[in-house]
Amino acid sequence: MHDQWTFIAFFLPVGFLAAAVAIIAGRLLGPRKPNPIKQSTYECGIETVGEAWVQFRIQYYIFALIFVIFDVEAVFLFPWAVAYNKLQLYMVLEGVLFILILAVGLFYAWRKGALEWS
Amino acid sequence: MDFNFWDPFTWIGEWLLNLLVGWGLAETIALTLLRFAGAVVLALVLLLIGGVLFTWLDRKLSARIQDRLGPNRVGPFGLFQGIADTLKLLTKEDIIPAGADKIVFNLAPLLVTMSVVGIWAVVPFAPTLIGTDLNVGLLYIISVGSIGTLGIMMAGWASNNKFALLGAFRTVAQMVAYEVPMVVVLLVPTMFTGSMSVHAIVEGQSSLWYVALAPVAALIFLTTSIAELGRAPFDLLEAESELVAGFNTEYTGIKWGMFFASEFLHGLTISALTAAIFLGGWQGPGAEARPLLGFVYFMIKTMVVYFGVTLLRFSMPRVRIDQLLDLNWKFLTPLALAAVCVTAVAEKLALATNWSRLGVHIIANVGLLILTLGALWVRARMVRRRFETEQMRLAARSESAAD
Amino acid sequence: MTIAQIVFLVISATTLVASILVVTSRKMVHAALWLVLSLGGVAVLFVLLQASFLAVVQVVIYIGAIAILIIFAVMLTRRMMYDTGSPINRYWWAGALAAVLLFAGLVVMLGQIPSITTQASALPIPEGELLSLLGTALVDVNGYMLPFEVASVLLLAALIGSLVVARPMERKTEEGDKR
Amino acid sequence: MIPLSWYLIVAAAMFCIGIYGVLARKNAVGILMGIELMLAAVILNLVAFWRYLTPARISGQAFAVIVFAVAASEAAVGLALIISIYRRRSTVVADEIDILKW
Repeated sequence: MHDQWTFIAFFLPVGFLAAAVAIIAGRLLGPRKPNPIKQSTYECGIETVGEAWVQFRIQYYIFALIFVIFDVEAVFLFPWAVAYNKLQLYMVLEGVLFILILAVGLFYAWRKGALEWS
Repeated sequence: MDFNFWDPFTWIGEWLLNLLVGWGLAETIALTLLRFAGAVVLALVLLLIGGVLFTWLDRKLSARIQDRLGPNRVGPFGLFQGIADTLKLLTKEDIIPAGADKIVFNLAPLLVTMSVVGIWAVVPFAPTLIGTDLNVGLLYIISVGSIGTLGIMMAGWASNNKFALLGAFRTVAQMVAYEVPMVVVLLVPTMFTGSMSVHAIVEGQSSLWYVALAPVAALIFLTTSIAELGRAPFDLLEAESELVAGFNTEYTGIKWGMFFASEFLHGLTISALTAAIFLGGWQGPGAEARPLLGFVYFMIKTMVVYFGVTLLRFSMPRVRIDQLLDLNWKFLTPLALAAVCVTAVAEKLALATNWSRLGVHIIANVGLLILTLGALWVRARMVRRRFETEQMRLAARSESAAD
Repeated sequence: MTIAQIVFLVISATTLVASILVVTSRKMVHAALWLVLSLGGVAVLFVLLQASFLAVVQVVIYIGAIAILIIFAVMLTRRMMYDTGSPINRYWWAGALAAVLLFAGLVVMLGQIPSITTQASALPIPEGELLSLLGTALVDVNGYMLPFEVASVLLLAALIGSLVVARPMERKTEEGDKR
Repeated sequence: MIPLSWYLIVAAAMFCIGIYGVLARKNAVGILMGIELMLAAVILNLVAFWRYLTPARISGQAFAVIVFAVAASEAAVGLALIISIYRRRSTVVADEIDILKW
């Protein structure tokens, strides 16, 4: 088991560091002549009005919310799917029931218009 | 071990291991070193392919589809265009906008690159060539992908730019939304194989590819992957007419190149994953005994999927964000949930009744499709009727107002 | 010291430092990012404990989902971002005291458990089987069938509850939809 | 190798840091982050006990999975409450949310 993860313990940092090396190389190779206009925030040529960190619509949060719930649901179901071949019929139906209960939530969100973008 | 032309991977591994042990290293240390070397080689090859070769291939393909020539100046067929571009990006000035959060700003492209490269650790290239056979492979793919989502969020936030932040919000909303049907649909191959290991999933397809058993699931997986990737028709984050450039507006030089290269590599990644999970990976006639042949099969399948995705990309108009989210929440997610339920029942039915497994699944999938189309038809009629009554009411009101 | 011990110490030190930064950072987005690092460290500890399923679940749920949710919430409640005042309230010393006392008490109590110095024995079941055992246990009548189904009801309740709470008051759009 | 006590101490320390966050933070989202830390520490404890004391039984992992569901639900509902309060009162400072004190 640990053998399986040693590769990943090497692989992820290597992917990270390779990118970091490229960025450092870019830093060294590229010119550096900063000036205020160059460093100003890009706004299609129009002067920035107010801070960049404006408030956002609630809809983003709602989607993230539904996502979290369904993500957890899927994670619950993965062990069930792995054990699928060893399960009796009623156990499989329990997993289906689990999905159906969550589907009620999706249906509710749909009916309440929480899935609309506008 | 003798050199076996059909299995060079095992041979090279054994040879290197023997060499290291011959130098007096303990076997475990030698193995660890080999793993490290393998990780470095795989990561570098991927970054090179993603950054250099695939940018060229993609531009060439797109040019052909659009009846252009594409890059043809640097090297034969413009093959070295990617290298030239990389050099150009490396020598560009690295601008960090004023007011940006420097550390987070620099960290974001690294995380995005890492997340795309990291997926390849569990992709089986050939029966004897795989980074690591993780027994939670599918969830590992999802989890590494979610680090990329975080990286995009960080990029948008750290730029201190409205466009970047708005782009990041949109991208993240899109990515997390499409992750739901994707994760759900991955339950189907897990059920068939009884394991989450990608290697085991490929081995489980020796007689039948899962695309035959679960065509609906395969289609959903491919669609959601393209959406996660943010390619056309789901390329809202690069919607030039609406957003400046999305979350990477403020990035310049090689840091922007990182996002670019990881997007190309991600395109290859989803093709490889689709090929491995649903199209049998390296499976093919004679592949069990000849790993090199398996590697070739895997590459062919990956390229076929990649070509299909590219063709789709250049022949579809961009969807609107509300259509994009509707497609996900009101179509793909319910369909994915239904597909899992139907498959779970159908597989047990096939086992219990001794009917043909393929037949049961095909019938189940076709039934599901017919039901879906029926539901779509009913809904379309409903929407249309509502629209018509609305129109009629409006017309009546304007008439009475005219009176 | 074995390699496993060194890895453990490095990871747990990172985790704890990141946790401290979570509760002390002034900017909430930074706190959220430190939370990601801290929870990622816990995921690595799960790998060391040979619970790779829980490790990936930790990353998927905590980093991929909850952290994103928290960042979205921070962005939505943005006015705090300019708050350059102290991130801690008047009674922070009481909190610190409670935390230190609790930690001391826990350590003393832990010292009295006889099995505290147990070394891990080899896993009796291979890890792949472990997962399918877990899957069976979750839907078994004699296992965790009830908690499993209750969890789905809990998730449903959380979904409906938070939708009701978070949605804006005006409901013009759905009125049109329902007609 | 690593004895059980190391894991327990790390989990206890994380739990206490979480408690400090809950008690001392002004920002309600910060308080929630403290709670997440505490829950993560609990899961770590469960998994460590499972690995060291009852590796042959699956209960520890099953508990941990269920705590994950609880953590996600708690975050979803808690953040929804905070956002809802923020829209009415324009504040996320927990001390200023005192509408129940009338």
